Amino acid sequence: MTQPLIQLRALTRRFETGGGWFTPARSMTAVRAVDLAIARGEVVGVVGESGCGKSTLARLVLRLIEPTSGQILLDGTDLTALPRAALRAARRRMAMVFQDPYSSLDPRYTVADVLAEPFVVQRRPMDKGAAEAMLADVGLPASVAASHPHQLSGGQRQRVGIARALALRPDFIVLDEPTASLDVSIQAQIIELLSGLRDRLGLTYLFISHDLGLVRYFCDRIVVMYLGAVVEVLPRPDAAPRHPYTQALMQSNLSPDPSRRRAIAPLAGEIPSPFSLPPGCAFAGRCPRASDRCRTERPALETAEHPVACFHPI
Amino acid sequence: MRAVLRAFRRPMGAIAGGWLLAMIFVAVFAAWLTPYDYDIQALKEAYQPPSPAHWLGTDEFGRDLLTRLFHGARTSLSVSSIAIGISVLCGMVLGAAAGWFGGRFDRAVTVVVDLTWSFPEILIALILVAIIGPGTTGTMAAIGVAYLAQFTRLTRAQIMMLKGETFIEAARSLGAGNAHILFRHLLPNALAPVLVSAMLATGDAIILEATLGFFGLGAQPPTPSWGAMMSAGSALVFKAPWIILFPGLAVAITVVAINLFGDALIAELDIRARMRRAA
Amino acid sequence: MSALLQLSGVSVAIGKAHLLEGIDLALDRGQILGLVGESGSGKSLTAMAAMGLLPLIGGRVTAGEVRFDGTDLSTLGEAGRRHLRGRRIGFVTQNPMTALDPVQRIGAQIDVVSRLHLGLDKAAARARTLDLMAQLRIPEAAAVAEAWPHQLSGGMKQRIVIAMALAGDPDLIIADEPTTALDVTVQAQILQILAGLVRDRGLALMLITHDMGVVAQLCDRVAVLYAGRLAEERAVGPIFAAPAHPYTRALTLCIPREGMARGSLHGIPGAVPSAAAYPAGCRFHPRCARADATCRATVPALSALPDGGLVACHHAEPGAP
Amino acid sequence: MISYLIRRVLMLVPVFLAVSVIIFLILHFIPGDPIDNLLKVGSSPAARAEMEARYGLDRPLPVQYAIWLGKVLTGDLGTAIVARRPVLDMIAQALPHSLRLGGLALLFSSVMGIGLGVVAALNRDRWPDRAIMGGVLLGSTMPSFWLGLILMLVFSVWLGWFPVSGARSWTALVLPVLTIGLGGTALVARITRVAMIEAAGKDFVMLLHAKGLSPLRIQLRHVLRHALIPVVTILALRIGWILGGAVTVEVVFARPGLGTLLIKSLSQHDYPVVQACLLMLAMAVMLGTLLGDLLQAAMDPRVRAALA
Repeated sequence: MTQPLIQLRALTRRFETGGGWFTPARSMTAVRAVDLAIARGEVVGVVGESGCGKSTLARLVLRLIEPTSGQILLDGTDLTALPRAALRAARRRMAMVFQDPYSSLDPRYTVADVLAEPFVVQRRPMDKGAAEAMLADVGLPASVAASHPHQLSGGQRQRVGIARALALRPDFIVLDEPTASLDVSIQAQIIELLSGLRDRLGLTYLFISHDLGLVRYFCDRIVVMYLGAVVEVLPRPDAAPRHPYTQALMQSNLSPDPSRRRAIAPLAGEIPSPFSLPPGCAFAGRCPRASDRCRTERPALETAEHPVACFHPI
Repeated sequence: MRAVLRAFRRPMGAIAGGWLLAMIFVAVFAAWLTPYDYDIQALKEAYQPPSPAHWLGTDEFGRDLLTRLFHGARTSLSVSSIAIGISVLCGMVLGAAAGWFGGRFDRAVTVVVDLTWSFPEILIALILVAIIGPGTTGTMAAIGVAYLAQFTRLTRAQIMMLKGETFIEAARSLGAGNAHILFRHLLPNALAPVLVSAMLATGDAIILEATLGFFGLGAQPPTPSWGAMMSAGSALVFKAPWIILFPGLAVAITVVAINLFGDALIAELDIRARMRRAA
Repeated sequence: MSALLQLSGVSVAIGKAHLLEGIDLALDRGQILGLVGESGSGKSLTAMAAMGLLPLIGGRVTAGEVRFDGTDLSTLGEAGRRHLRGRRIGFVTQNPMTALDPVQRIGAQIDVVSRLHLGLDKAAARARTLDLMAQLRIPEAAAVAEAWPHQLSGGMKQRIVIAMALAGDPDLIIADEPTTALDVTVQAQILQILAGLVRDRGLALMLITHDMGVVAQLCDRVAVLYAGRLAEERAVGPIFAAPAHPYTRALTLCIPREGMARGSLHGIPGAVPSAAAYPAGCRFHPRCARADATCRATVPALSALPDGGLVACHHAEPGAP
Repeated sequence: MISYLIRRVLMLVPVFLAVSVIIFLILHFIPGDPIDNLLKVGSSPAARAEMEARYGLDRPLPVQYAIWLGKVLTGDLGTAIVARRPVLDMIAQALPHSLRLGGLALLFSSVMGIGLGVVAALNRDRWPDRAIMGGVLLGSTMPSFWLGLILMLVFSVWLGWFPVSGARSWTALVLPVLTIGLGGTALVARITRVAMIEAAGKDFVMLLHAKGLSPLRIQLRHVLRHALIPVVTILALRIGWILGGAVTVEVVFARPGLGTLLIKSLSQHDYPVVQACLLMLAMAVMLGTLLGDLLQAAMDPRVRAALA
């Protein structure tokens, strides 16, 4: 097997809060020992609900947040060991598109300033007409270059964000819920755009989302997270779920087809606080299949064609 | 800058801005606007109420009050704006450093700043003038230090708020270093609210200067300042109320104008929410 | 016989902005009406109009009438409309995290509705509150009633909001994006509760949502709004099977379905116009593949479809499946 | 909650120490030596040294501080150098006057400020709002000593309603309270108005309307209750700021309070008295912040939860 473009090894991030005069010290593991390899040209989806650690994972992969332990390998080079200058150089090969197209652009910058920033930061010459070409790549007219973000619609802003991410022709892009704050008609535009760019530029994506339907449409492989840990990796988007949580997610995803109505059979309970996790499987409290073992022992993600972290997989 | 011009297009902004421009004009050209000198005594003319010859009357030495008011504008406005200017500069550096570096330095700055902030500016200024000695320089320094806490707080709050914005994270993801983020993103965005609040504080500083002058700690005779004029007038308030009345009105109207113009600027710059959150 | 809630040709303006135009809707007991549209389509404004709450946001009805149980809301005074709200119309907001008064205990926030509208005394109101909470499967209701809002999870808060909406024993519930702020597994719980209310109590439910999956699974009728106008209003089966309005059709093509191949998703070009820049003629024409000169010049009127639905398009599909 | 109270009070200790160091040091930087005032011109260096030793001014600074602090903590504020009286007596004499004036001014500012702020918020952008906010702005832009003198001129001299100055009767308090209170009223009214408007825009208020509650009940029982949290917090934090106005006003109205004492001893370079006055003001500020934190916890269950 060829070397993966991105490889995460036991990537972990803990957060400590409080510990001051008035707040008790608490800690949580936002991302727990995640192993993941992403091949060149692959689109890997990460799906989960709030508090599952998907956004922290997205930032860890780009070392926007420092990992507590573990490694991030880009083409075999460990990013966690790189000094600042080398990390800056490595950033040319990676980029990120953010969820909120409103706050991800500096309100004082024009679109032209936004597009020039990657070149300024990386001290690279910017060709004349590069901005126009970048805008054309994301389907925007050259005339928006002089606009400020507040003059653009949400969809246009997100296109500017994508153009900025593409500026230095990276290999790998982390997409952190790039359509979550957009209307569905715009969401479809952006997904189409990302899809086309991937085919044309041979990009590799890590696609973070809470929308399982969208992830199954867009991604080659799907990582399911619950409370900081990977519970299942679906090898194909249409693979049948093996983890009870994945199954519950799929059943909660309502099909936009009235001829295929199902009784809504929700999962009981809510996501527990990540600050006080039970010792065993984090999902045990809500799981219809849980046994005593699940409540005392934490299941590991097995290494298989279709990995799942569960003592009683489906 | 364009926002300043736009603020003039609002009715309140135009009236307030007009008054401020007029005050600056009389401060600059004080010497040529009236036929009198601010410091030549004419005891025969003393204690004259307002009249066609002396629009605002004369003081106990027979000096024309309008002339002194114009010259006083020069002292009062320059002392307060220079003091606030220095204060803003220092406060921005201190606040930006605290907000940027965080950690122990930030905590130390915050404790000191919060402590001084809860003391009235007049008290801080009084003590400082006592240390430095009275006069315009002492007043400037005292006012500057008295307002340092406010600008440090505000700048720090702005930086902290902006640090959490996604566009900062976006710049980092491109490989931007600290200098780029601080000077190209954080400070430019923090500037507008800090400058507007500096303008508003200049109004408070005019009052503070007047109060120090009232205690005889401001500009020393014969230099006229609004505060010194009121100080002299306070002893004569029952005999010649006009001596103290007009400088007080000048202070009040100027400060109202500064506030109204500041409001217009805040509206134009659309930073009301940000200024409130940081307060 | 007229419907429980009937909007006929309702137009709404806030200041000089005309945000809703000629909305026709009807909703009966035991029915779920889905109100669908993108942001800025006027969904929430329609709900505010139905509750007589427009003055709160500085809005007013400029044409048409809103009838609840046969009564024109504009003939009721402010006090009369207030008696409708809480007593006969319950409301469920979008974000349960901010919907409750943070400095008042949970129970008191529910009690006040039955005390005010049903004239119950303190003890009776609390008994009713606890009963409602139990019906909504809130565990340890008595303890939760004494809790503060910040102590509850999002899903639990939304149940409290629903209990508040039910406390006056209403005929109609208006739910404005009741699950948008919740996680998907919790979303399913809340939808199950709302659907149960209609089934078991015969309530009418106006469900405002942008989620076509929710609409398809829950609603009986669907009204699609675009830029302040009604595009199409029909029963849920035909509107998905054979949408008559090009916008409805485009909307259904925006959502990935089970087994859809990559590349078969189609966005709608352009963006929803802002109220300040509504185009002349049909407001959808700049984004519509079928638009012609008529669409650019003439506002399409609502016309009846053979199956009893309404559509506003010069080039409507016949709509027969 | 009890443990929070204990921790919160304990936290005042380092703050008090920091403040005491600052107050102690500041006074040593003030030029002008009180000993000079006491010695006859041409006194011998020996006489001077003896005098310095008597007031402990010949010891190293940290030692002077430690001795001073130790005495302060046992209630011994020393002897005034110029007035030659125990400082404690002078403070005890002045304090009640200042407390009465400050307390009434605070009460006046809170009641007037909250009342005006509520009326302004309920009539947002209509004429009562504009009139109130305009008046409040004008009131806050007049130097307090000037306002005091003008009020004195009009009400005491021309109309003869109140005594010109002094502290012999309660009526003598009216004008000083009014003078200080106007500035405080402006501050409180502005915060109240903004807090009310902000609270009225919250989601839960919309839901209260949807429950069919009457608008007045919503405004007074929910919106105002919510808005009072920041108002009370800021008010408590700014107690020192409002009282600071008292310093000038006391001088103007010749009231024998702490402010007058402070200004007088400052001009006479009477260290021990100035130190004591500043300590009193610092204590007021510290108690204010303590009160603010406690009130906030009492009014907002979320704050209590974060502290538990």
